[in-house]
Amino acid sequence: SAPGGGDDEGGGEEGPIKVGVIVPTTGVVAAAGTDMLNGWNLYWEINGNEVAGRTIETIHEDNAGDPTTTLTKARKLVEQDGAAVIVGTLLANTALALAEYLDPLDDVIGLNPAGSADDLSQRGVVDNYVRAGGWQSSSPTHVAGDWAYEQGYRKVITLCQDYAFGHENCGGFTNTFTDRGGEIVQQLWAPLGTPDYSSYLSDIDPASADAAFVLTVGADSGRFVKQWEDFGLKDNLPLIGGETTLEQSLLRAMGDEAVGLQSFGHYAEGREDSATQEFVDEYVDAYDQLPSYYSASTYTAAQWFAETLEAEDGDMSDVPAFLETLKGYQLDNSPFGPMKLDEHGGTIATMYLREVAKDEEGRLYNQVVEEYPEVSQFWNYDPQAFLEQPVYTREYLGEDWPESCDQFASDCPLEGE
Amino acid sequence: MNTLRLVKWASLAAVVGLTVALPYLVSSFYVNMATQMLFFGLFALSINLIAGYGGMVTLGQAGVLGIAGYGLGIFYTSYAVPLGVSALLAIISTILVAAFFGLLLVRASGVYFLMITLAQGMVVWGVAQRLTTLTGGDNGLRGIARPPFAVEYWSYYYFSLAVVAFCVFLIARIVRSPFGLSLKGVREAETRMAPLGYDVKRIKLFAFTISGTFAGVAGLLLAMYNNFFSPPSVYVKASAEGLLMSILGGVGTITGAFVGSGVFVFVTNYVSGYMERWPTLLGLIFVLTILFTPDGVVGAWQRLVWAPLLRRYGAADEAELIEVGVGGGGLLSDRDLKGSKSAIEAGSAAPSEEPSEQVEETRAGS
Amino acid sequence: MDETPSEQSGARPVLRLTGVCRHYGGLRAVSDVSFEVASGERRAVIGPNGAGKTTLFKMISREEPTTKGRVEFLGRDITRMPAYRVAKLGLSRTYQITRVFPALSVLENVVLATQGLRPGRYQMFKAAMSNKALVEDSERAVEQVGLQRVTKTPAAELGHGEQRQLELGIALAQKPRLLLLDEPAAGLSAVERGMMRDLVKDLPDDMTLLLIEHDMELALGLADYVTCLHNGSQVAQGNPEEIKNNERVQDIYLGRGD
Amino acid sequence: MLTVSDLHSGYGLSEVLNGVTLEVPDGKLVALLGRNGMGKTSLCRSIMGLDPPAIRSGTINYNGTKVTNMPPFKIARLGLGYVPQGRHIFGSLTVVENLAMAHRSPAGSSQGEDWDLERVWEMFPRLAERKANVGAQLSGGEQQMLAIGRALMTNPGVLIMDEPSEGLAPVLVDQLGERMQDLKRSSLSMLLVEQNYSLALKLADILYVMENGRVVFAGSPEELDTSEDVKRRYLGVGV
Amino acid sequence: MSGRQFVLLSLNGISFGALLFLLSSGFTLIFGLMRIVNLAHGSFYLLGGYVGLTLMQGGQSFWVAMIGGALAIAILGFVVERGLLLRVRGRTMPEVLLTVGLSLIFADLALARWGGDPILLDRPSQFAGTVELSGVTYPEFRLLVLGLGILLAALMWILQSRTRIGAIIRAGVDDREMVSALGINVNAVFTGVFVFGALLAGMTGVIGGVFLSLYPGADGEILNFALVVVILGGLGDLRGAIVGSLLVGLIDSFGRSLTPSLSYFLLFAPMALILIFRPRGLFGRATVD
Ligand SMILES: Nc1ncnc2c1ncn2[C@@H]1O[C@H](COP(=O)(O)OP(=O)(O)OP(=O)(O)O)[C@@H](O)[C@H]1O
Ligand SMILES: Nc1ncnc2c1ncn2[C@@H]1O[C@H](COP(=O)(O)OP(=O)(O)OP(=O)(O)O)[C@@H](O)[C@H]1O
Ligand SMILES: [Mg+2]
Ligand SMILES: [Mg+2]
Repeated sequence: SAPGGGDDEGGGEEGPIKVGVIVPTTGVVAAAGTDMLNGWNLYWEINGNEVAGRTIETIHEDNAGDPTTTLTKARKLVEQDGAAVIVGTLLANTALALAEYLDPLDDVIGLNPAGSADDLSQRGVVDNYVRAGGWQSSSPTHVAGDWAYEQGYRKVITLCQDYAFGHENCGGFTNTFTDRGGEIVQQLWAPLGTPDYSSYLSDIDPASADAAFVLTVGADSGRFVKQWEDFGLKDNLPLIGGETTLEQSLLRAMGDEAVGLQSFGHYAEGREDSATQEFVDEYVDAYDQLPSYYSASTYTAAQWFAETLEAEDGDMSDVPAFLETLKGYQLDNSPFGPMKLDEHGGTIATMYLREVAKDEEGRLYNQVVEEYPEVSQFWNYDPQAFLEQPVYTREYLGEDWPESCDQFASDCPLEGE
Repeated sequence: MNTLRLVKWASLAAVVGLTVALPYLVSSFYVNMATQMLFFGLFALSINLIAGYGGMVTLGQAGVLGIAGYGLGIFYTSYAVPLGVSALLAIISTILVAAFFGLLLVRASGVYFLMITLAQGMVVWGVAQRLTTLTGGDNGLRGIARPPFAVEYWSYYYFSLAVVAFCVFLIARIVRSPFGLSLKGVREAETRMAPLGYDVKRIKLFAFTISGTFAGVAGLLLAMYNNFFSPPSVYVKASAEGLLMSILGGVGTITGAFVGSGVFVFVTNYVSGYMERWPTLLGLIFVLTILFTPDGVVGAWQRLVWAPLLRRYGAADEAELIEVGVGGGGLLSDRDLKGSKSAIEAGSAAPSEEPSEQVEETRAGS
Repeated sequence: MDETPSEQSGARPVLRLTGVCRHYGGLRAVSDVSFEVASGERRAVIGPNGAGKTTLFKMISREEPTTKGRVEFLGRDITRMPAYRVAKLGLSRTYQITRVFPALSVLENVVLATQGLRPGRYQMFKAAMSNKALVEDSERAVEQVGLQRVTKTPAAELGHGEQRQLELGIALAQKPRLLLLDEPAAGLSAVERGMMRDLVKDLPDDMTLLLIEHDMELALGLADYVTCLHNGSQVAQGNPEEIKNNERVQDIYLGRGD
Repeated sequence: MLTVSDLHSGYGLSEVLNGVTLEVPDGKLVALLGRNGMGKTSLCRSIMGLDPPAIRSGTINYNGTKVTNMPPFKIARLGLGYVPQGRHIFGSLTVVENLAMAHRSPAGSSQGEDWDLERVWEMFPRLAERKANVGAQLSGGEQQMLAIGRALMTNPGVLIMDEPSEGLAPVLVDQLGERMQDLKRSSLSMLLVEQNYSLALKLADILYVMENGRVVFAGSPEELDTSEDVKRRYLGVGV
Repeated sequence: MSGRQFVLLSLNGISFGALLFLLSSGFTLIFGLMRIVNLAHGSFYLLGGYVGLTLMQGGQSFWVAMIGGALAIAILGFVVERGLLLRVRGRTMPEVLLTVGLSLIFADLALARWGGDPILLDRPSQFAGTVELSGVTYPEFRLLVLGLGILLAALMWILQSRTRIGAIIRAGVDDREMVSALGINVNAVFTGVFVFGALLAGMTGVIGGVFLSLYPGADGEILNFALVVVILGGLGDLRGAIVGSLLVGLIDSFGRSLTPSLSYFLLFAPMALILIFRPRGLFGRATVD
């Protein structure tokens, strides 16, 4: 007989619901992880932690940004604390590790607010790990590629961070931009933690291209943006940023060098809609800084979960049913704007063209220049055809794909050429 | 004296009993912690083997562990080789890579050894990050299975226990063997060994390869435990943590490695849930160990608890052996890595004849 | 007078040096030394400080490369052989500056020496100390140098004189064909010196001995034949009497005092 | 004047000096004899404040200052020079650096002239030839010369020498003896540990013999040379 | 490669090298002379930068911040040396491992105090602009770093050749006990060197905060560079630190540009090669260790 002690059940029909939140609050990505934790807590502070008669008990665990630790912590939350819901995590690799753990469990629900790895809603869907307030890396950049062509850019240089997230971002941009007939004239890859971008920047000749698409993350972003100005490129070459190059948690540390730069993302703290602004105001009140998309993501995940639970009358005992409701839920007023999932579990949401501006208090923020509502993770490709392609990697950026118009669901740009 | 023996055997029996019965006593969470303690302990022990016994401190052992972890993942998930065969191939790859690394290390010692191993670890990490098609890059490799008979947490615990126990048995024999003694000889006076008939390079190569093999076994267990393997597991930090574990418990002892891994697993798995500043705690434990019990938890136990007991019950000889620290390795004890402190006491400028020879040899060799 | 005993007897020499040189940059530490040592011979190498005696030993034991010339041991050219293989042919040495294994016990020190020449030295699965023959041989060597009272003491805790004895024990445990002793009596008191002399005297007849020693009473008392080095070159050789009376040797080495 | 009274020191649990009392009067050369392992080096180290051995009880005085349990560098600055057994020269420093780093101007108004490189070269011409070599490359005897030269460079008031003749060629031992006579004339006090009985007898004003951590004989050279019993029992000379 | 690009890459390599020199000169002092592999040197750098940040947030100028960062870390270095390292002095491995433990603690405490956001410090206003150098736009601040590097090299050169300190420290590594028996307070000398190295690290932290930004993990990244510099150049050798820094700076700069896909190995492959063929680095001397 199988040995073992008992779990105490944290889901079910009644009693408190235990929710484990795994985000990094130590280690290299601690800042963004803290934003996530804050966002999550903020929701419950505002709305109270009782939903449909059930108390939500949050247990936070730190994974230090490490995949193996993520597994350890997930085990602890589920097996030791009896968590019925796991929320997290931040980095794509930790999210993938978590997905691996959750996959065989049939009584635990995972909410994925930030792990943006494309495949989590494409080729490697894990049923009980649901994007809630989350996104796909390539969704904003699909828009960006298309937009760049619209702007009249024909030759673009890409500079992306050399790891999966960077590959997916660059892939999204490259795929749609080249579909329209644009040409990537130079591809640069910078490893995570590049101390000095000057080598890459000195490789860029402003005369050879119409614009540059850049995706950096974390501390690299600050260095990049500074040096972009230092080496005289800011005024000579239009920059198309990816979401994380100019997102709020990094803007806090940037100066005038960032003002006026444009980027694409699924979140803009400057969005004027009341849902966003209320969230921003509350957040500023509570934490004295503008919220980043990390904060918004867990806030939204909380909202998503709470509203589903409400709809289910607080009953979580039938996990498949609960999951169905969860996935079918539509948020009309999240800080991101309207948000819902497609049949694969991919987020359908508004993408923004954003521009960094300075508010009266001297804080930098992203204001909205342009909105692209209801962007699917498949852009306007045919989902089936899209899924037959491999995920974007350094080797496959979708440059030569698709070849024909039957691989589009709508608006085939190939016809125009 | 007899009562003491009895106590010793009784406590040993109790430990063995507890170890075997564990899954029937505590919940899966603790059993999983014990499983981690087992393979991290094996990893620490593999470092102990070269650092504690051989005096060659490595900061790249996680890289070697990673060869096995990635090997298993690649063969099993990308090439669909059966699990057992994949594991075997992974271990063979580890042995080959460890031997290759060892070849680059045979002429180095001390700080230089540390540096080269550090570089080797970084190269493995770089490859893991960069060769995305093979290793999955930053995302790592998913879908690594456990053996079909050890899928459950408890059966995997027993599986790990069996594997680790077997490895410990081997290591215990190795350190007492003639080879083990030669290894200590290299630690104590490397240049004295060749004139006694030992091929020092061979000893170092063997030691590094053997230790790498055990690290590889730990790597397999780690990969199967998590069903997953990714670059952080091979990063320098992981190597440093392994070193930390072996020191925490006591360098040059076998139990020490497991005590060390136990403390480590406890802090990272359990304490970290209750204490936000747990990395500080880990660092503090580490610093305090080095300052106050240089021979680790096990050493301190022996000195502070066991030896007085022995003395009290009339086994003064044995007590003195412990107090004096015979054979206790002593990487961290009063002696320096190269034994220069003792050389001072012994009234000898022992190392002073060496360097010119080494330089000469290097020139002749290159 | 230039003929060494082995040349006289015509037997195959245990050790033959032909034009051996060792240069450090401009310094000729050893230059053009040639001699033969016959089996069972006890030869002293003397000379002022820095004459090149220790360097010569290092070349014979292959711890130091030979700049020029040829070293033959038991009829084999060992000029380029690695040190550990030379050791296995039957060559052991002691060091002027003590080099023992500090953290290991006296017995372990000697066991390390004993097992170094046996085939099982890299063997991994039997306990080293459970090999009866090996341990007994080692214990005998420990007794031979008078350290039986401290077999379990770590070498680091021995006094200077005891360490010198251990140094010798390590070499003797290997039962070498050729034993190189580099100032074995340095730092020994008169009593221990006497013991050392007796010990060396009692070494088996077929063990060939090369000895560096500044204690002339001891060196000349033990040796059959003496080679004197100065600034790296051989300046004199002969039997002890001849050397004692050699003016050059008196001049550069012995001094007029005694 | 250096005085040691009722000194007990030991390593770990064992005691190796069991109440040593000894005196080095100004300008005298005191020789300390004894078989191996009797505690001579331990005594020197205790005087220099080097640990181990740890001093358990007793006092050491130099010119009226109690130096027991002072850190070694302070003791040395008071004017105690030390030639350790086993040379302990600095292997990675050149001969010149070894000497230069040790140089210190004499403590207080000193006797004799200041020691400098020239004087050391004069004393050991062989060292002058090896000036630029690092210590590790020297021969055993050369290292010994360097150790002596280095101690002299500190311009000590009392020089403690632990078997300085070890490894020196006979001719050099003679010369060293002569130099020590010179030093004595310049009124430097010396504590000389020796295995070379005749050298000690020739140089010393006062002799001590140690056995198992105790002084078993103290007296003049004549007294020692005539005490056959002491010589035989504790030194093994003349057997 | 165009001429413009070549000039840029060279300038970048050299100025980055200068920054590395500022850091590794202290590291090589501690590592090379005292044989302490101070793996907390990166933490000193990062903490120095953070102290500078706090000062600058308090309205102080860059220069005050730089001096403040340097002094704060000097004090920290003093505490670490006297309080901790002194207890394990002369035992190579405990020394190394102690600094590993400290780096864990420092990193975590820095995170607790300064948070995890990457922060780029402001440049000193006097050097905030750019200059035109043979047709290339180049930030003045980088040239300032280059100047500081040269200044420090000169200073250390004088220090090393005009004083006995260098010899005393090397002697202390060979045989510490003997040095003290010669009347030299070896502990004080060692503490002095350690504190000086820490001071340089703290100062470089503030400069690096402008150059590279401060964030959790910066300690480890910069330490890797310093390690490579010192190993390439040879332990404890000033020339080694200079040449090593320049070499690493240039390899990094040109390497990233020419063979971006190898950038993970850029640092470590040459280091491994050098160690295999010249185990003591380019300028490493045959020392006793
Ligand atoms: N590695 C080296 N580099 C330069 N010179 C060296 C080296 N090794 C030895 N020497 C020099 O070579 C000479 C011979 O040294 P060796 O040790 O052979 O002398 P020795 O005859 O044994 O003297 P001693 O009786 O003092 O031990 C010495 O002058 C020594 O300084
Ligand atoms: N570091 C140590 N730890 C423990 N015991 C020691 C240590 N050093 C010396 N001893 C012991 O102390 C005793 C005295 O040693 P010491 O070196 O003082 O003798 P010595 O008279 O100088 O002998 P020698 O003539 O051989 O130099 C010896 O029995 C020795 O075993
Ligand atoms: Mg010699
Ligand atoms: Mg002595």
